[in-house]
Amino acid sequence: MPSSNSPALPASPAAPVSRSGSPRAGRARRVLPGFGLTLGYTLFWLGLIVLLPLSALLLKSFSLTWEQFWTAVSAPRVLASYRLTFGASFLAALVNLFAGLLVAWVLVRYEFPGKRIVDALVDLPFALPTAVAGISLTALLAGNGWIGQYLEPHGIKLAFTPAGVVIALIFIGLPFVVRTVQPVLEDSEKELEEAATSLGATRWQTFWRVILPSILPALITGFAMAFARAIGEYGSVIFIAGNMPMVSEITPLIIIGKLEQYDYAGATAVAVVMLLFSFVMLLVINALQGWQRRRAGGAS
Amino acid sequence: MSIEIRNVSKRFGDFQALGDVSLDIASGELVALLGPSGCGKTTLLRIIAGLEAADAGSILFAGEDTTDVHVRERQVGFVFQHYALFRHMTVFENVAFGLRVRPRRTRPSEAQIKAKVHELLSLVQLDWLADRYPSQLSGGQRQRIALARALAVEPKVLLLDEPFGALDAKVRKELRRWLRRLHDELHVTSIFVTHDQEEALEVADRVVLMNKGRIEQVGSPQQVWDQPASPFVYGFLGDVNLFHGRADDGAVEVQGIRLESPEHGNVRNAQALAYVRPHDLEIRPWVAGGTGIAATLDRAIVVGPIARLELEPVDANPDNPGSGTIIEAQIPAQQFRDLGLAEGDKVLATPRKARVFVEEDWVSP
Amino acid sequence: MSIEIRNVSKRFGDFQALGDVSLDIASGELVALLGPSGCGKTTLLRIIAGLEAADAGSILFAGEDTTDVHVRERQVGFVFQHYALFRHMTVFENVAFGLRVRPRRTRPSEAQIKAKVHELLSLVQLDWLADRYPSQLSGGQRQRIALARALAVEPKVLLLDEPFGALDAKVRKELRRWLRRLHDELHVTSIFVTHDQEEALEVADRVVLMNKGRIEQVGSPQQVWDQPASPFVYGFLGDVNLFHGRADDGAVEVQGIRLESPEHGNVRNAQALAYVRPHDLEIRPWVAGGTGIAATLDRAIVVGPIARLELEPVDANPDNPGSGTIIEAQIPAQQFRDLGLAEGDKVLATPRKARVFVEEDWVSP
Amino acid sequence: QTTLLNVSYDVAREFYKDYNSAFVAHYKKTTGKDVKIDQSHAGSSAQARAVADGLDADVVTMNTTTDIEFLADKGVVAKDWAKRFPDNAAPTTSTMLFMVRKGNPKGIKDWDDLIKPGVQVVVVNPKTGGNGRYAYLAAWGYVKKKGGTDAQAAEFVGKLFKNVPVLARGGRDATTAFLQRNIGDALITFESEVISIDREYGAGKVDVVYPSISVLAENPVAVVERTVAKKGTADLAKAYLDYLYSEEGQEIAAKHAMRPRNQAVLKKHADVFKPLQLFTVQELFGSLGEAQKVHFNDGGQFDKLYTPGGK
Amino acid sequence: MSGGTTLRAANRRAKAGTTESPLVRWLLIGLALAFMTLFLVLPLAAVATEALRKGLDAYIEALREPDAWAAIWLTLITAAISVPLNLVFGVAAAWAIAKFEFRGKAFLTTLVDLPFAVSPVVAGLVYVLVLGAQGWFGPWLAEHNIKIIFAVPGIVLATVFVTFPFIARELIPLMQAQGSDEEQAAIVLGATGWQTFWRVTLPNIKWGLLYGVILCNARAMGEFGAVSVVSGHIRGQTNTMPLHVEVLYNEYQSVGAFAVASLLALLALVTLVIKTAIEWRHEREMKALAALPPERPTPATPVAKPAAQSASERQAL
Ligand SMILES: Nc1ncnc2c1ncn2[C@@H]1O[C@H](COP(=O)(O)OP(=O)(O)OP(=O)(O)O)[C@@H](O)[C@H]1O
Ligand SMILES: Nc1ncnc2c1ncn2[C@@H]1O[C@H](COP(=O)(O)OP(=O)(O)OP(=O)(O)O)[C@@H](O)[C@H]1O
Ligand SMILES: [Mg+2]
Ligand SMILES: [Mg+2]
Ligand SMILES: O=S(=O)([O-])[O-]
Repeated sequence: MPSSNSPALPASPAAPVSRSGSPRAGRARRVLPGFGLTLGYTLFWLGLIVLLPLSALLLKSFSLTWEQFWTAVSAPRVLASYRLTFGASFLAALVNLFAGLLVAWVLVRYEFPGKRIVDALVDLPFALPTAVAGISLTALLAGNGWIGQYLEPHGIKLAFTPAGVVIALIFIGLPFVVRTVQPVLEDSEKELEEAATSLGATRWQTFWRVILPSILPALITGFAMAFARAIGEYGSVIFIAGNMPMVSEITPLIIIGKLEQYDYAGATAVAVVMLLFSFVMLLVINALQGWQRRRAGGAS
Repeated sequence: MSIEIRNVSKRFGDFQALGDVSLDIASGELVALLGPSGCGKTTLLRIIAGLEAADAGSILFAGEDTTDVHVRERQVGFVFQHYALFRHMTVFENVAFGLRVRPRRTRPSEAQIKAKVHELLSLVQLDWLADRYPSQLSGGQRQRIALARALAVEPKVLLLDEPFGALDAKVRKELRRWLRRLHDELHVTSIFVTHDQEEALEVADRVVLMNKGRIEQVGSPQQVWDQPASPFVYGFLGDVNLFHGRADDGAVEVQGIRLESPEHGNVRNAQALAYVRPHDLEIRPWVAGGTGIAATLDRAIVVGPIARLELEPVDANPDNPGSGTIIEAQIPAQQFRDLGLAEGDKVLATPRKARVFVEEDWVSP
Repeated sequence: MSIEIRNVSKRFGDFQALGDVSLDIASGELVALLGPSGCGKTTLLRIIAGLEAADAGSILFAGEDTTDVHVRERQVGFVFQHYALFRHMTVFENVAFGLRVRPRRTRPSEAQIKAKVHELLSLVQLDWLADRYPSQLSGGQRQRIALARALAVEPKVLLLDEPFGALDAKVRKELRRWLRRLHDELHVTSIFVTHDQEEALEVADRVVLMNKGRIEQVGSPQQVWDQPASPFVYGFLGDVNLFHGRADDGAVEVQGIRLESPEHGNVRNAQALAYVRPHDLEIRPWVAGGTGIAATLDRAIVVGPIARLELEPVDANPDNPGSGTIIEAQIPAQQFRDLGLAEGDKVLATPRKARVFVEEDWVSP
Repeated sequence: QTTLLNVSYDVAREFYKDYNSAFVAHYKKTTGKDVKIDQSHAGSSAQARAVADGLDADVVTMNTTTDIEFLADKGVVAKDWAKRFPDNAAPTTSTMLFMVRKGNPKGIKDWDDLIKPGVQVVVVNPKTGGNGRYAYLAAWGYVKKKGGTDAQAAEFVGKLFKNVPVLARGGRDATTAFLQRNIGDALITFESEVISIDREYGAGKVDVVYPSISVLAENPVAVVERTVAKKGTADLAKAYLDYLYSEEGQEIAAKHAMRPRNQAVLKKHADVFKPLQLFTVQELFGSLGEAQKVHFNDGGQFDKLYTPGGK
Repeated sequence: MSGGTTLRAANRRAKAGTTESPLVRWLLIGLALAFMTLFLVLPLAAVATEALRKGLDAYIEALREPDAWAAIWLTLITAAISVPLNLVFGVAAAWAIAKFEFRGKAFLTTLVDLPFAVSPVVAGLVYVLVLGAQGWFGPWLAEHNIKIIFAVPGIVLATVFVTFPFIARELIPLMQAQGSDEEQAAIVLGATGWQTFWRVTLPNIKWGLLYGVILCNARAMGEFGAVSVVSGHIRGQTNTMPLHVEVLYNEYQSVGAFAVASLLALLALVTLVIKTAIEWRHEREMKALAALPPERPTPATPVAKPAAQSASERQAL
């Protein structure tokens, strides 16, 4: 009665095609069209706009000997600038992590007057020219500025200190965190929170143990984006930084400084270090997320 | 713990989701809330749990008003329709959650938690899955983990919202039996929501039939099956054939067939609806002039002990709006074979028993 | 149009989703693919449609190899499990889609499209919903629109992936009958996937039972029910009790009861599994020394014409692994009442009929 | 109609706006030809880099000679560009002055006052702006001119920069910090910025202090041979730059607070261009390029001010 | 009925189940608003004050300068070219990444993100390195008299680079979440690839797409660093608005600078308002859909006349 269990030889000469693992091998084809076209175009455009120019950067820095390269990227001032740039970027991204979560939370969960305006304002840092942002922030925070005048008497100096750098970077990075967390928070299942509550969890426990883990990937992404963007930021920072070597000089300023002395290779060398760092970080974050998605993934 | 639901109402905007619902549930009972989609089952369950607030009315646990008791402190176990398992926690962590979030004073030690969780996992027969993540489980397994998690806090009341809704027919059948058994073991007062009448009838001690935000009937499975309080209940509890007729003097005439209906003894010449369950139809080969509804055998499904027949009334009468649609009948497979009927044959169907509702009955609910 | 499936295999990575599947489907047939979750039903259906490519083997439509025919040109109607209706189009636009995307040469005029769509919407009895969006429809309505959309292109083959999977028990029952009726009207070769045996048995002309990427049995509903080819089929098609025993000389001994099993006439003293359907168990009140399996009546569910009984074998025999678990029996409700049994009473259960598989049978699948 | 692109430094936009219209009229009168002048303004060395990288400038008019040296190295302008026009090919000059708060509360008179403890000085970052480089060199030169050694100069400059709270990116930023943000007691900047500052913040908001000694900062110009060869605008370019030396050109420059080379014009504006002792870069540092290498390049004298252990 | 007091109490109670107490709620809102005010509103206000420092007349005068107009025009042109370019790329990349499985996908996604992490100054510089007179293709381009760097194409390129990931980033998660069921359905129904894209995919992603476009546009108009390097700063020709702001600022014309900056902020706000309006409409649409009864209306078929208690009464369908 079983119709297909016969050990007869297969009618078509087929089988070993996909033994190698890839189910796409051989005659298999994709149902949705345009894979070749879109992937091809993506790679082409990516290569043209991003990879080709960036490889020029790499090659330019290779015009240095290894020793020159090392000197260029590890001079004490450059090292100090890394510390400031990465440190301030990290701090700013960290602040954005909390502030962004707070803003996203408030925007998603609560109703209050002016909510839409606040929502719209979140994207402002994307739109305002960075230099303008830098000038305005400096104007606000300087000793005689709207905010600075109240802080200065208490010995709190923000403008022209590393703290100013952090503030400018917070401004730049905020939308990244808010805009990645917001949709995830919107999608998060109310039932999970209800389940936690009915199991006796307090609101804080629910947030900490249930909500936070579920938005963690988005938070990390937002953090990474804000961080990556902050590392490269120049326009808004230099106005507020004070730019004191070893203290408040950011790495992009080092690059500009090298360019001012027509040291293209040295400038690209430092740029390459920054780029590599950012790239590795993005890669790690993406991999981390992929892993998280696979683990927690699937329909629940 | 007993539960009393007193005159609970709930609106969502303009929509009356629950209208003055009252219900008593005895300690240790297993009650099914049964009704069509959107009738307010989930809403009622959530109000009992404290996840939603009633607009009016109150919920009493063991005689005490719970209005001011936070969900957290109500000690209800709630099992959500889509499980709502914590995705980023292992099965073990999921079940342990309710214990871990206790205030330090009352929190069991790690060893106790471990023992308790494993005990619960054994109870739901999934001890070997402790280290998996929810995404690595099948639907039925997830369901049982959700239950174990709810039980971990030793709830006084267990509330289950369509616990088997998202499962395969086969798994669903297994789990419902398993739930019954579990309840018999633990005897915790339980309410479960379903829209599957078979499930409700099979599992529950009592069935609460809801429709449009109101309770239509409350009773044991047998009671609601045998004495449905309204046409809605009759129709909802199983397949049914509907015949239009006239009630007069304790009997109803449907297509020339007289059915006794003593409870309508004082009704005179009123429109009536006669509900006949498929297995209450008697089927005989057609004979000219025989009593019964003449029909053609459209399709016969004979697998297992029961033959399900679909009959098409021969002489669809335009004055009788009930006619013209298919009549369904169920007879023992053996009997069907004995009758020697083939598809296309003409038969006579006679209701053996009917539940009759006259005009005034329809108005009530 | 007839369909031939020839030695189709499919792997996903290391996982063999389909292993050398062959199947012939006659023109105009309605075939059900039945099997547990993950057995490869969807995969097979998608390969037939051309949505997935087989690793080996071929699909023939009306005798012609379709390997090089693009999905677009196969003229299959595919109804997706979750409908996959176009969210941003009205019901009308959804159904008209297949006509509108035709090349200008063969595209019908607007008037023709309109007429055709309305004809189809009438066919699925949802003409009045033409202007709604899918999100405004109930599950059952969506399902029927998905079907109308698939039918609009006048497919030669209709493929339905768990068409009723996501629906309420009640709606599902309505729709399956309706599908059968529709098929009888249109007579387009149809394959539908399900994991609900009741659905498969009720609707299909033939049932294909799949397990772990292979076909276990093909036959009419009655055939597969009455002569299951393997323990898997037996178990999958309905509730079943399993008894362990010894087969010898054309008979099997199970707990002291001798069951005839002529097909195993040449088997000598082999381990055997006896499958007994609940309605094939005879139940009598317990008498000392009576033949039959002594058991306690654990629970009786008596709603409707059938009484479902759960029995616990009294003398669970550790040497007999089949014992110790619950035995399920179904007897007519009338008979149950006549027996006057109450829960807790002791009874004797005797298999009236059994399907026996001896050791060697188990190995094959 | 011929167009000519003048690639210039940041704060010269207003000056060249006026000069261009004068030149266009002059050119029309003398040759009868219409000409259109395009201007490009940004940081001086950024502009030089742009020209080297292909910006089609016909002429470059910078505020630091190193920028044109760089172009000469790249072969974009003639190697002997400095000889092609009078006065080292710098038709105008400027020098470094101090600006102090109104009434000069800290009593700042000369360089020595800037290194006193408690005095804060706003300077442009020599790494990123010519303004800052000249300020640095002026201070260094002040010590040398007074007979000091290099070591003494280094110490002096070190002290000066210890008093610097903010290294501005460019002249404008320094001014903003000093005037708008109220930072520091003195600002070292180009004489040519004074007039812009008066215009933006109103005259008399700050006092100008002329130190005893300062540096002569040349504003060199050159024809970009690469472009003019291609465009055939060599004559026009030369005419354009020549006209800078004309009386009219010098007059316009003076109006924009750039010191004219023409002594007559300079005298005429003696109230603006107070005479003070000026030294040239060549005199003390060889050339600006040399100074750049020794002082400002990575690891140079300036870096040592800020790196621990460096001196 | 148990009356008003229990009712209010009950409301309070149950709400507390899945939200915070009003105190915490308002505290959080207050914190968020304070943060937003400090970091976003005040800078915006500072821009406005600076722009109007010398009165409205000076403000208007500053905007009437021909250079300002040229800058505005160039900015709009740049955005008008670079946004569509990134639109096409974003859609293509999202299609490939979201609808198909292939090896190296995570890596590709990272590469798409990369421009976020490149310092804008470096972004400009790399184009100079490739296309500048001393770069790889510089001599060839000069020979053929093709101007890219220090001309509008260069500005567009730099802008494209800087805004590269915006649209793709917006679309990829959206399209991943939507899956490809509808596309498969369209193909089975005989639609070609293009038809599937235009009629099925595009309408489904249009909101996300629009949002991406708006963000991309905002950033394209506001970009300073990268454009600065490749622009050449030719007055009236290659100065975009942000560059013009810089020039004016350095010229000690802060009113002019902030006037143009305020215009940029205004442009940004306008796009944000458009975005908000669009979102609001979308939301309303969604709400309208959700508000409709999910199940069939009661008079489904005119079978059972007065007895229409429930659908189930209609005798076996
Ligand atoms: N938060 C809400 N806002 C508005 N209406 C709601 C809300 N919750 C439920 N409703 C409405 O109240 C009615 C009852 O909903 P409820 O979820 O209790 O139904 P149900 O009986 O559980 O149905 P189902 O079987 O479909 O789950 C529905 O019509 C639903 O649309
Ligand atoms: N694209 C895929 N990649 C990897 N594995 C797959 C893929 N599609 C299906 N499978 C696997 O192939 C097996 C058969 O899948 P299929 O969807 O055909 O099952 P099914 O019989 O339709 O099950 P269900 O009833 O759950 O829908 C499953 O184990 C599934 O995990
Ligand atoms: Mg519900
Ligand atoms: Mg499937
Ligand atoms: O893409 S939508 O879900 O907004 O249609």
